Amino acid sequence: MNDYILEATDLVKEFAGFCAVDKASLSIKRGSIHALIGPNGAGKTTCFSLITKFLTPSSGRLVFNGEDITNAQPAAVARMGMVRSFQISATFASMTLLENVRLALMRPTKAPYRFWRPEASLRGLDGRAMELLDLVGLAGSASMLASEISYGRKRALEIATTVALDPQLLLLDEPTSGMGHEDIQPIINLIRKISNNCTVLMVEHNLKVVAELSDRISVLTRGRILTEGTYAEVSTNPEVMSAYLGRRVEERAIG
Amino acid sequence: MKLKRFSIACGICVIASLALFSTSRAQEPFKIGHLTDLSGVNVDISGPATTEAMRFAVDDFGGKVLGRPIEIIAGDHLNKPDVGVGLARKWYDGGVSAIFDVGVTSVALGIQALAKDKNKAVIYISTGSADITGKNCSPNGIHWTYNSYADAVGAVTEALAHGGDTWYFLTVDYAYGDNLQRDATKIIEKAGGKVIGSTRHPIDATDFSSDLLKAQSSGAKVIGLATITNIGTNIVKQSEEFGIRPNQTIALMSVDIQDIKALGLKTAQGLIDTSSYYWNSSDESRAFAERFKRKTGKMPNQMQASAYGAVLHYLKAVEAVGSDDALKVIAKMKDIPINDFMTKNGTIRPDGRVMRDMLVLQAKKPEESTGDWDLFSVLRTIPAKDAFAPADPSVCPLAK
Amino acid sequence: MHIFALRPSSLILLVFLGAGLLAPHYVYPGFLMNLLCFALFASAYNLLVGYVGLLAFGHAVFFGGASYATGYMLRDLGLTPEVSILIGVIFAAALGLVMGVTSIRRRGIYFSMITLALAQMFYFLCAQSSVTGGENGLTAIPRSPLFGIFDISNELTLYYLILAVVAAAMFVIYRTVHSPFGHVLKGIRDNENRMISLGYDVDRFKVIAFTLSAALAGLAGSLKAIALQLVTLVDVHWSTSGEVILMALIGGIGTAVGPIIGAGVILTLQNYLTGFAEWVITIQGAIFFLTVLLFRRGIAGEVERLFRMRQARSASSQKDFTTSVVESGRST
Amino acid sequence: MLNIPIQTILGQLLLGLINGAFYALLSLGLAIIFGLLRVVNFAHGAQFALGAFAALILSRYAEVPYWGALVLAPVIVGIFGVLFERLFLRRLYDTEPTYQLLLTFSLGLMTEGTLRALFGSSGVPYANPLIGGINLGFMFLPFYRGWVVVVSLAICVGTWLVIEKSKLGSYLRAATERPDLLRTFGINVPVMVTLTYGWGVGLAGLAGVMAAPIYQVSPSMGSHLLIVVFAVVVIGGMGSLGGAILAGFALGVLEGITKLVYPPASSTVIFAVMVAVLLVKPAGVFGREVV
Repeated sequence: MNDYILEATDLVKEFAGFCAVDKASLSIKRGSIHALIGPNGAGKTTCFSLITKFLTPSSGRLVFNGEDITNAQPAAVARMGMVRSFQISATFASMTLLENVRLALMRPTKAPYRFWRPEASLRGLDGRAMELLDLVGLAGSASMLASEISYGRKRALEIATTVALDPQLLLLDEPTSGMGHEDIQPIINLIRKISNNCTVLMVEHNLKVVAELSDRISVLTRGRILTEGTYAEVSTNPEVMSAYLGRRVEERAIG
Repeated sequence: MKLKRFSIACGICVIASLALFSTSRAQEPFKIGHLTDLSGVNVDISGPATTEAMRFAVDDFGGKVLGRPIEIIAGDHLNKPDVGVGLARKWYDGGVSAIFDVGVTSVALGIQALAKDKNKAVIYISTGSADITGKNCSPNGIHWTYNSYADAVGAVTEALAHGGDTWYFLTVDYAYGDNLQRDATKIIEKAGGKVIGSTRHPIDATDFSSDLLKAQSSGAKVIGLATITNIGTNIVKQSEEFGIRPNQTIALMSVDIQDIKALGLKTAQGLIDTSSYYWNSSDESRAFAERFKRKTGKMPNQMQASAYGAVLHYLKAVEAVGSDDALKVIAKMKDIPINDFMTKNGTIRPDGRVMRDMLVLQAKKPEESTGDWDLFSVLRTIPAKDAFAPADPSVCPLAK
Repeated sequence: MHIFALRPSSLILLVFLGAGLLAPHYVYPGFLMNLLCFALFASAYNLLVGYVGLLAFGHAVFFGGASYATGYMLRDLGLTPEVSILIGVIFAAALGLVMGVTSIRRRGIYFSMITLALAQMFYFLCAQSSVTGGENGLTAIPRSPLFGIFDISNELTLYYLILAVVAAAMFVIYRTVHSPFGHVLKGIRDNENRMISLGYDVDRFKVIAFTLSAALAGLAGSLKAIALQLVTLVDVHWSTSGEVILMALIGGIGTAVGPIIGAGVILTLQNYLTGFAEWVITIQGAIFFLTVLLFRRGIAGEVERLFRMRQARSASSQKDFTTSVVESGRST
Repeated sequence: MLNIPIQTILGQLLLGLINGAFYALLSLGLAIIFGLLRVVNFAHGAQFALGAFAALILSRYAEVPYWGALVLAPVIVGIFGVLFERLFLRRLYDTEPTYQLLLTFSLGLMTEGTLRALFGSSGVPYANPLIGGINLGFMFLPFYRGWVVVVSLAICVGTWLVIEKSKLGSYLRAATERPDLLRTFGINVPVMVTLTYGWGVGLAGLAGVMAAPIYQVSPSMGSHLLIVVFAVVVIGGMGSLGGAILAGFALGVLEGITKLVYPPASSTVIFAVMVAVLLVKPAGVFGREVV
């Protein structure tokens, strides 16, 4: 097994003649925090969906932990240890926070198919679930419904649910999108905390978050990987400046 | 624990509402039921107007039998067998002695079995299937007004009489259509005619141009419509467009005065209807029709008119027997002749078939019609023995 | 478990059971048997639409299919009721498995339409087949002795038998909803993609739920064949599929007792609106219309919401009801 | 049975095309409503019957001839639709599609029930305005049926052009996808949505008027057609107007062919096709899959 947990080679995705991702290649080093950035419409989310198998690439190859997963099902990849989060917070609204986390915890067990057993049979998982909720600072609200908590706390809940699966590779889709300033720092701390045990690949808009967290950064524009490197390397690359930062400045000037 | 209180309140509500439905038993009236389609696609064939005709009979009988006041309960089976049979079961269990009318065959067959089970009486008026007195016959059931065979006889014989010796059938893809075509074929072949082809259509079809085209190109002299009434009238209407008549004759086997009215005389002219009743056929039938029209605003068809006689005959038999025991009452009904404003010396066969003469009616030309309801001229009368197929002991053990 | 430790919803179910035991003294048993069968049918359907979020439009296939199978076994093959019911349920489950596997990959309206289409094809087969008796249906289905010995021809005996079977089936549904499996289903309903990303094979769970729902709908149909002694094409017609949707809706989709109430309302309308003759259909339509506009959560759903609101006001710190079965409304 | 003369085949194909004209018109209305509003309009069958009854009432009480009814009846039905949308349907736009479906379903039930209570169930005749026909050699084509195809084609193509190719149409499509954006351009989105529903319903009314002289005008004339037309829309691809039109005509022809080979299956064949299509092309033949 090599140093890279995930290797994507020449990924292409076409939608009815429009090329959203064009020969993108990406290698994620084991144990790192890797960020994928790029201006709006660069194909970040498509790229992300290709890696997590929610979309099938038109061509190209994906290898996870030495195994070819180019044509695998999304649920199967998840079971192999690659778990994603969603841009819009993905919680189970009608369940309590505890049940949310428990749903992830029980997946590797035999419980999911047992329709004749009572709910109480899941009590054994409650301890671990509380630990995870505690990790993200939600232990006090364990019996609230997921629909009743604030947006920032939903993101935290989502991370707790994801971590519950003990992933090897954690994929975060814009973990701080739509958040107020006061919520961002706790999430940064949280991501750093969990990255001790797994590799992280994140798509992120907020450059402050990227700068603070990531070991390596890939820049995507118009469906292609423009460059890759540390924050210092990338942020001084003139091409990135014009393609990405330049545009942000323009946007800011207009806005 | 608010929710617990809620659940207890819930329970109390349930029990209280159950109590509301409970029947209080005061003085027992003599109950008969009118079960039919009161709101759906067949409402014009019988419907609430039939209940009125039944009321006339009860009034004319004096409102009482066996010293008890007679009560008519009306119910809607929505053309659904589970609703119909469920309601019938409830009525029988609740003391209803006889159910009249019914309609739709699937409901009727369910009630036929039920009535036998409960030893109650059932008298079919708007039901057409001849199976009621055939393989599904029962000592508890009487088929009062007409059946699919009688319905077809007039149209078939009339067409044969006018030289229509080659036939093409448009048949509904159901047992009913099969039976109708089979019965008609027997009559045709007996008269030396020939059936040269047929095509089947699903019951939910709406366009028949394709079938009509096939019938047209077959060159048959008569196109027989062995199908349900609604489809039949639709086919007649569509045949206009393709100029089928007068080159070919159309024999619509199942039709009623309402359908002729619905088609309009311009389209319907010349069609043959076999019916046990036409309002304008005698003084007595006119008198009944006037009375009926005053109450309901329309002229009675054969179902509505004959319901009167059915109730009257049943009540006479109950009075004569002195109880409502179904087997005895029905045996009595079979004993005494039927006589009312439309049926003269009718009899009931052992298999439950009422034998009465039928009228062959022909739809008038628009210019011959003098009023809204002046739709038919009476061509002739078919004697009872020719109007119905002979009883068949091999399918119905009651028949002798 | 101490009785006062029961969930409110299970308490309500117990109350219903009590009412069921007393009911035949007040209401005609034949009506009640029909009601029980449709209550089970609607509850089985609710398992799918309320807890998995699948709006199937062909459940009459399982209800009617099992009815035909049971009726045929009893009448034409002379088997005993319990064997006939078992065969009916297995038949419905098999049909459910086939329909589930075929349709489950499609989502939203496409799922509904493919189930409708398959149901129409099944209807066609039933109309054509000689086994079903065509448009005449299967009539005079005998109430043969249960296990060959117990007489069930008496209405009251049969009623209590059906009550027992339906109560057991309701318990199965209740247990399923509250089992680990039920949690997975609710997870799929709340957020299907998230469940996939957690590694669940959602299609497989949906097929199992579909088959289970079909089997239970089949059980309802089998019981109805014995209670009414009659099976006809109406039982497999799409209007019956539509009716069960209305029952679940009026009572409250995703609530435990809603389908029972819904079945009660619709059957009562059918039985007691007769006085309005020609206007029955219009009145029915108007009632549904108002329900959708004003009481979208259905009767049980609205009542539950009221209580939940009061509860939230009076005991904001007390959160021990949040796991209540009775979900208020469906999240999107 | 399979040695069918070529004339018969041609005749059946032409008849299929004529029936297809009705399917196309009805499914176009349904597809417009679904495509632009995402509402599954279960009242469509009843609105079709309402169109026929509007024509009937107009001729009976106001002596408006067929040609007048052809314009007036769809407008009347459309106005009913507009009122329904404004007063009721609108309240449900932010709920699940199921509720919109159920609301339109109950509207259909009420409409059909009321028509039946007022006019009875057997149906009422409506005079054919174009009597006669021409002999095409392989079949006799009634003038009226030819007229149906011409009108249907004209309306279908016209509507398709307006919605798919014109500026108004692009507003409409945009309105339903990004109402917020359009509002900033000063376009009144709710009015456009209402008019779209009215137009779709009006098409059902038009089909009803055109059907009146061929079929009996009866309250249940639309309920048989309803699920068939649904199937047409699904096969064509929900929301694809061109797909609905083509699938409508194609289904008519397919039914025609089935009537030659095995007539009893002619009303079921569409569902077999629908299952097959959905299994192979999940979004229908011309549909774009929207997740």
